[in-house]
Amino acid sequence: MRVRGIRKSFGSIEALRGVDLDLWPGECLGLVGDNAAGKSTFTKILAGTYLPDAGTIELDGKEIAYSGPAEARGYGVEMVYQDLSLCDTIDVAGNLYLGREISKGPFLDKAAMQRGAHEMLRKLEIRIPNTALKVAQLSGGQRQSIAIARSAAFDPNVLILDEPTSALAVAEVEAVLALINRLKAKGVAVVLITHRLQDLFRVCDRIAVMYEGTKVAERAIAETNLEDIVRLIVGEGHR
Amino acid sequence: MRVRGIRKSFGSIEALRGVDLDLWPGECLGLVGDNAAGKSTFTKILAGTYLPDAGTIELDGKEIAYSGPAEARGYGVEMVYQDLSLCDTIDVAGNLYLGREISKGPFLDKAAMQRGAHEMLRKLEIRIPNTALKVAQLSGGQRQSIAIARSAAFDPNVLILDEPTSALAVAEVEAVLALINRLKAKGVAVVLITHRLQDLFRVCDRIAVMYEGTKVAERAIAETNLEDIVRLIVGEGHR
Amino acid sequence: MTLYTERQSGSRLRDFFESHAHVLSIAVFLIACCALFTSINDVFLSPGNLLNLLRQAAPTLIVAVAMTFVITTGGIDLSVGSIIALVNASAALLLRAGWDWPVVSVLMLMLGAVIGLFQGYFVAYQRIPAFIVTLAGLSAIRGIALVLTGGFSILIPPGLFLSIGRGTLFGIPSPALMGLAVALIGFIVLNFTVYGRHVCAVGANAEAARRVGIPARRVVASVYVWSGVAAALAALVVAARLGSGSSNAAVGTELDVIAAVVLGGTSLMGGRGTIVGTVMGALTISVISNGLILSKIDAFYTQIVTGAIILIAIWVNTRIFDQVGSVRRKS
Amino acid sequence: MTLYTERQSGSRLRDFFESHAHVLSIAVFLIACCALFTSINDVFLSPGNLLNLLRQAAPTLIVAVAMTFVITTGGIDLSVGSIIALVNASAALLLRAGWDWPVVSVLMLMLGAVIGLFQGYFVAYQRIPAFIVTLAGLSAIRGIALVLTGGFSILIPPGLFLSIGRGTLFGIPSPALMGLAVALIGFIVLNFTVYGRHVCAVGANAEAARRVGIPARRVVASVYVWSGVAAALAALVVAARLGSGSSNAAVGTELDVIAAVVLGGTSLMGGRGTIVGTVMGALTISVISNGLILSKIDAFYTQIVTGAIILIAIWVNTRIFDQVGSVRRKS
Amino acid sequence: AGKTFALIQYNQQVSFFTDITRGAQEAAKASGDELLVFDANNSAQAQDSAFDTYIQQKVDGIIIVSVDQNGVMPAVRTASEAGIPVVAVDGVLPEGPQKAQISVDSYTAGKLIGEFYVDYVKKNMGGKVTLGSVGALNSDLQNLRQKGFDEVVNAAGVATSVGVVDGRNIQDQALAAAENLLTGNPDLQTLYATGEPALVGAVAAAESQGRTDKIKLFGWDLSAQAIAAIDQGFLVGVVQQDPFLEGKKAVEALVTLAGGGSVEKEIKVPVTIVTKENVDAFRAQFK
Ligand SMILES: Nc1ncnc2c1ncn2[C@@H]1O[C@H](COP(=O)(O)OP(=O)(O)OP(=O)(O)O)[C@@H](O)[C@H]1O
Ligand SMILES: Nc1ncnc2c1ncn2[C@@H]1O[C@H](COP(=O)(O)OP(=O)(O)OP(=O)(O)O)[C@@H](O)[C@H]1O
Ligand SMILES: O[C@@H]1[C@H](O)[C@H](O)CO[C@H]1O
Ligand SMILES: [Mg+2]
Ligand SMILES: [Mg+2]
Repeated sequence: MRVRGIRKSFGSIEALRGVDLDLWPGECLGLVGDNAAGKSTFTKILAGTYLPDAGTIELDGKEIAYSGPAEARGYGVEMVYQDLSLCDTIDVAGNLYLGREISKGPFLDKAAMQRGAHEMLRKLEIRIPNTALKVAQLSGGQRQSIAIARSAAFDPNVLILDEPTSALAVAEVEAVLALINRLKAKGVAVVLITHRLQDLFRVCDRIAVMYEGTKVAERAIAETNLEDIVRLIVGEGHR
Repeated sequence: MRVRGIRKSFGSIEALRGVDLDLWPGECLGLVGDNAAGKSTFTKILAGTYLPDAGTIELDGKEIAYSGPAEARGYGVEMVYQDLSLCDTIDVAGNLYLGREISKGPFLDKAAMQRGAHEMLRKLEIRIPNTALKVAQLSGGQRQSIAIARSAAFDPNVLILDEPTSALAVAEVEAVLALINRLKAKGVAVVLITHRLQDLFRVCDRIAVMYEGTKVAERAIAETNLEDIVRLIVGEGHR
Repeated sequence: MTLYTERQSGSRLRDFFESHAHVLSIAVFLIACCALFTSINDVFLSPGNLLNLLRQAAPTLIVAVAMTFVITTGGIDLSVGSIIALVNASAALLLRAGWDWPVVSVLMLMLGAVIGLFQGYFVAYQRIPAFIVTLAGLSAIRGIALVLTGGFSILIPPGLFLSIGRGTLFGIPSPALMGLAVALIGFIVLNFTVYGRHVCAVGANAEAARRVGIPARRVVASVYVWSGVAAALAALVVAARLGSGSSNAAVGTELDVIAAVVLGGTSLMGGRGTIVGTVMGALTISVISNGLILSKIDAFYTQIVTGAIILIAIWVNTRIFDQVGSVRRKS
Repeated sequence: MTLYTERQSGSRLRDFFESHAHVLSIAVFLIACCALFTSINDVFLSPGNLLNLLRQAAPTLIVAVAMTFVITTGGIDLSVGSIIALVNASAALLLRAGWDWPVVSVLMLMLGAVIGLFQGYFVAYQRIPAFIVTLAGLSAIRGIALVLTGGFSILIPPGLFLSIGRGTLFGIPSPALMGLAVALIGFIVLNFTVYGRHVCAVGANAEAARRVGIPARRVVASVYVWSGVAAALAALVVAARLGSGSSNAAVGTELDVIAAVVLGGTSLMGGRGTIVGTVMGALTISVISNGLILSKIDAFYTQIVTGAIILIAIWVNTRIFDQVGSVRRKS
Repeated sequence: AGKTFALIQYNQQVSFFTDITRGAQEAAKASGDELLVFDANNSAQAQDSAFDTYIQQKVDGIIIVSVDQNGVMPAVRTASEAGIPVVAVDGVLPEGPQKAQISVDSYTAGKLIGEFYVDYVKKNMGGKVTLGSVGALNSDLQNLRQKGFDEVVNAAGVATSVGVVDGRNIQDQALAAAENLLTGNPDLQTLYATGEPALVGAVAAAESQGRTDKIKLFGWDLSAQAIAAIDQGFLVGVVQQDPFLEGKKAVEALVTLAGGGSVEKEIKVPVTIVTKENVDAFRAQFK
C-alpha cells in the first residue's frame, strides 16, 4: 500500500497537510504522534471512512479511490476505531459478525455465530461469560476486546489498530501484541497507533511520527530507541 | 472516606460482590484489576452515579447516602469517567465549566469562561488552539484532557480518575501524573484506575486489586512491585 | 483476603424478564384492559366482537409492523395516513373505471412502494431528517388524493375486491388474516434474517454499521418502502371495508400507528424493535376504542379516557420495567 | 523531512459559515420565497400584507420559540395544538361568564403552565418518552376542551380582551409584537443564560449533564412548562383574534410548529437549537401560505405545493450545508 | 363582469363543500368573473388569515363557508369596513355586516328529519325503537343537527337512545365507531348519522356487520354510497341540501352587489328528504 499527499480539512482545521506513507505486507508500522496530530484522521482515510480532500492511495501498484468503508473492507482493509464502532443494542456475537453475518439463505444462523464468537474470543483469550449479552452492558476493556476480535477475524490484508490496547488490562495487552505478531507472520500489513511506546518495540518494524498533520519522521526499529521517539513526537530540537 | 460492603448487580451480572475500601486525604490509591473486574462500577458508586444495592459510604466518619452525583459533587467528590461524559455540541470552555458556569446574575459570563478555560488548559499543558471549538471536533486525546481538566479545576476533596491517561500522548501523561502529585500535596484523596501499571509506582501510595467484583488484595507501594501486582491481578497461584 | 472466586452466573430468567420487560408489561396491560371491559359488558368477549376487534385493528396493525422497522432504524414515517388516503382514492377510481381488482391491487402496492422509495431516498441519500421528509409527504400526498378525487368520495362497484375488507376465511375476517400474516412476516424478518439484523444495526449506530460495510443507506431507504407498501395494503383493506375511496380516509392514523409501536416497547431512539410488542400495542388501542363504546362511555369523554389510558399504560410499563430491571440503576 | 511547523489556523469566517450554515440557508430560502412571491404579485410586499404576515405568524412563532427549547433537550411536545384549543375554549367560557380579562389571561397562562408541568413530570421524573406523554396529551387535552364547550363555538363578548389579537401599537399588530418579544426573550435565554446552557447540555448528553450536577430532570420538566405557557399565550392571541373559543382550534398546529423549528436548523436529536432559525422557519411557513393565496394557486394544489416547498427548503438547506461545511466529510 | 371574488372553503375533502365550489365556479364562469378558492382545511385560523390576505388583495367580494361561525365575525367586519361585501354559505353567522346568508338552518333541518323519523317509526316499526347516533362532535353544525333531531324524537317518545359515538368527520373512524356501536348493541334498530363521513361510515358498518336487514338508517348528505343504500332499502331518509345551488347563489349575490344592487339578507335554499321515492332525481349528481 502506497499513500501520497493526503490532505484533509475540517472547517478551519487542517487535520492533515499532505501525508505520504508506504506499507508492506507482513510488516507492522507504528504510527505515533502527539494528541491531535492527525493519526486517527489519517487511518480513517486509509479505511475509507473519510474521503481525503487530496492525495492518492495505491494498493499493489494500482491506484484506488474508495467510495466508502465497505469498499475498503472489500480490499481487505480492516480497522479498529478509537471509538470502537460497536452497536450497543446488539449482542456480542452479533457485533463480532456485524456486516458479515453467517446465514442460511436470508436467515441468520444464530447458533453458528454464537459458536464462532466463542471461538474468536477464546483465541484472543478474552473472557466474556455470555456472548448473548448486549454490548452496552460490557466494561470498557471488554468492548475494546470485541472490536479487536472483530477486525482480526476475517483474514485482513491490512489491519489498522487505532489505540487498541488503551483500555485493556495487562494480560489482554499481551494477547493483542501476540496477535499482531501472528498476523504479521501470515503476511498481514499492520498499522498500530498507540501511546504506549514500549509496545512499539515489541511488534513494530518501522515507526512513523506525525506532528500537527504532517509526517515528520520515519525510523526503522533497529535505528531508534524510546528516547529518540519521544523526542521526535514532541519535536524538541528540530525547530 | 470509608466504604463498606458495596454490592451492585445488573440483571444476572453481579458486578460488585461486597467491596470495602478506605481512603485518606493526601493519598493516592491505585485501583487495578482485570477487565470487567468492577472498577468503573465501584467508582461510579463513589461518585453517586449509581446507587449501590447494599453497602455504606462514610465521609469524615459520617455515613452518607447519596441521592445522585450532584450531591457527591457537593461533598467535593469529582470523577473523570471512562466514557468522558462530555457534551459534544458544547464548546471546550462550556464543557470545562459545565454545571458550574460563571455567571453574572442569570447570564453566562462567556468571556470569563473562555479566559478561565485557557488558564485551566495551560496549567495542564494541554494544547487546544481554540476553546470555542465544539468538543465533537476534537481528537480522542484532546477530549480526555478536557475531562481531566474539568474534574481537577474546582478544588475537589476526592478525585476519582477512571483510566484518565488511556488516550494521552507521552507528554500529556506526564502532565497528568504531575497534576496528581500536586493535588496530593494539597491534601486531595485521589483514586486512580489504570492499566499502565508502571504509572502506579510514580504517584500511588497504596494499590488495591479487584477481581471479579471483589477486592482481593491491598498493598502499600513500598511492599510491592510490578510483578507482584500483575500476579495479583491475574490471580495466579492464589486459587 | 486473597480469595479468588469467579462470579456466579445469575438467573437467566431474570435476564429474560429484564430484556422482555416492555413486551411483558404491555401484555399484562392488554389483558387487564380486556378483563376490565369484560366485567363491564359481556358483549366484549363475544366471538363476534373479538373478530370485529381484529378486523378493526388490522389496518393499524399492518402499518405498525412496517413502522416498527422504520422506528428501529431511528426514523419515523408521518406520511402513512396520507398514503392510505391516496392509495384508497386511487384504487376506487381505477376500480370504478373498470380495471380488474387484482391488477389494481398490485398497482396500488407498487404505488405505495414508489412513494416510500421517494421518501426513503431523501432520508437515506440526502440525509434530510425523516420527520421533515414525511411531514412534507403528509401534506403533499393527501393533497394529491384531493386533486384526484376532486373532494368526492368515490363508490367502489360491488365485486370481489370488497372481500379484501369484508370476506372471511374459516370464519376469520380477511383483514385480520392479512394483519396476522404481515405481523408474522415482520417478526421473522426482524428477528431471524440478516436484513433484520442490519435494520437494528443501522438504528443502534449508523456510522458503525457503515464502517463494517453494511449498506446503511440502502437499508434506511428500504424501511420507507416497506412502510409505503404496508400503508398501501392497509388502504386496500380500508377501501374494501368502506366500499369507497376518499381523500378524507385515515386522517391522523400516523399517530395511532406510532402510538401502537411505542406502546409495544420499540424505542424511538432506534436500535431496538419488537413486533410482538407492536401487535399488542395495536390491539390495545383497538380494545380501548371498542371497549369504551361498549361501556357506553359518553362520546365526549372518549378522547380524554383514551389519552389517559395510553399514558397510564406506558407509565405502568415503565414502572414494571424499573422493578423487574435493575432496581435503582440510576439515582 | 523533519520539518516541524504548526498548523495554520484557517479562516474563522469559514468556521462561522459552517456553524451557522443551517440558519444562513433558511434565511436565503426565506428571501428567495419572498422574492418569488413579490415577482408574482405586487401586493405581497405591501406594508399591509407584511403586517398581516407577522400577525398570522405570531401564534406559531410564539409556540415555536418554546418548542425550540423542548427540542433542544431532545424532547418533543405534540400537545401544543390541544393546549391552544383548551385554553382558547376556557378563556372564552370565563369571559362569557363575565370574568375580567386580565384575570382570565393570567389564569390561562397558569393553566398552560400546569398542563406543561404535568407532562414534564412524566417525561422527566417518570422517564416516559416525550412523544408518548404528549401524544396522550394531544388526545386528552382536546377531549377536555370538547367536554367544556360541548362541541360548540363560544362567542367572546366584545371588550378590551379582543385587542390582544386585534390591537396595534405604533401601527404594529399586537400579536406580532408579542411574537417578537417572545422570540427575543427566547434568544437571550437560550444563548446567554446558565439555564439555556443547561438546556443544551441536557440535550447533548443527559447523563453527562446529570453527572456534573446539573439538575437534569428539573431542566427537562421546565421546558414543557414553557411550551405550555407559550401555547396558552398563543391561545389568547387566537381567541382574541377570532373573538371566539372552540375545541376545534389549532388542529394540527403541532406539526406546523415542529416544522418551523426544524426548518430553522434545530436538531431533533437535541443539543443544538437556534431561535433565529426558528423565527425564520415560522416566517417561511407563513410566507408560503400567504404567498400561495396571493399567487392564486388552485386550492386543490396548495397542500401539494406546501409539502413540496418544505421538502425543497430543507433539501437546499442540507445541500448548502454540505457545500459550505466540510466538503465530502463522509463518503 | 371582470370582477374577482374569493371563496373561503371549510375543506375540500367532503363532496358537500366541493359541490359548493363547483356551483360557485359555474356561476362565476357564467358571469365572466374570476373566482379564487381557498381551502382552510378545517382551520378557523386559516380562514381568518385568508380574509386578511384577500382584503389586502382588494377582491370584490368574499364567500365564506365558516369553520367557526363566531370566529369569522371579526374578519367579516374588517372586510365590510374595507368595502368588501361578504356572503355566508352553509354555516349560519351571527348578526353582523354580512350581506347575505345562504344556508340550511341545521337546527331546524335537524328537527325536520326528526319529524320524518318519528313518522317512519310510528308507521313502520311499531312506534318504539332503539336509536344510536354517529356524530362529529368537533363540528358545531353537526352538533346542532343532533340537537334538533334529539329534541323532536325525545318529545315524541318513540326511541330509546343507546348513545352517540364520535366519527370525527373521518370516514374510517366513523366506520369503526359505528361498528362498535352495532356490536355493542346487537338489537339496535335505528341509526342516525349527522354528516357525510358519518353516513358513509354507518352504511359500511351496517353492511360489514350483516345487519342491513335489521336496521334502518337516517342521516345527512347524499353520496354514491348513500344512494346505493337507499336502493337496498336500509337507508330510509337523507337530508339533502343543495350545495351546488348554494354556491351558485352566493356568486350571483356577489355579482348583484358588485353591480350596485341589493340582495335579500336570507337566501333560502330548499332541503329535501331523499327517500326511495325521490332518489332518482339525484342519481346523476353522484355518478
Ligand atoms: N470530525 C471532525 N470535525 C472537526 N475536526 C476534527 C474532526 N476529526 C478530527 N478533527 C480535528 O483534526 C485534528 C486531528 O485529529 P485526530 O483525531 O486525527 O488526532 P489523533 O492524532 O488521532 O489524536 P489522539 O491521539 O488524541 O487520538 C484535531 O485537531 C481535531 O480537532
Ligand atoms: N450498565 C450495565 N449494565 C449491565 N452490566 C454492566 C453495566 N455496567 C457494568 N456492567 C457489568 O459489570 C461488570 C464490571 O464492569 P466495570 O465496567 O465495572 O469493569 P471495569 O473493572 O471498569 O473494567 P475495564 O477495565 O474493562 O474498564 C462487567 O461484567 C460488566 O459487564
Ligand atoms: O353542512 C356541512 C355538510 O353537510 C357536511 O356534512 C359537512 O359539515 C357541514 O358543515
Ligand atoms: Mg486518535
Ligand atoms: Mg472500566
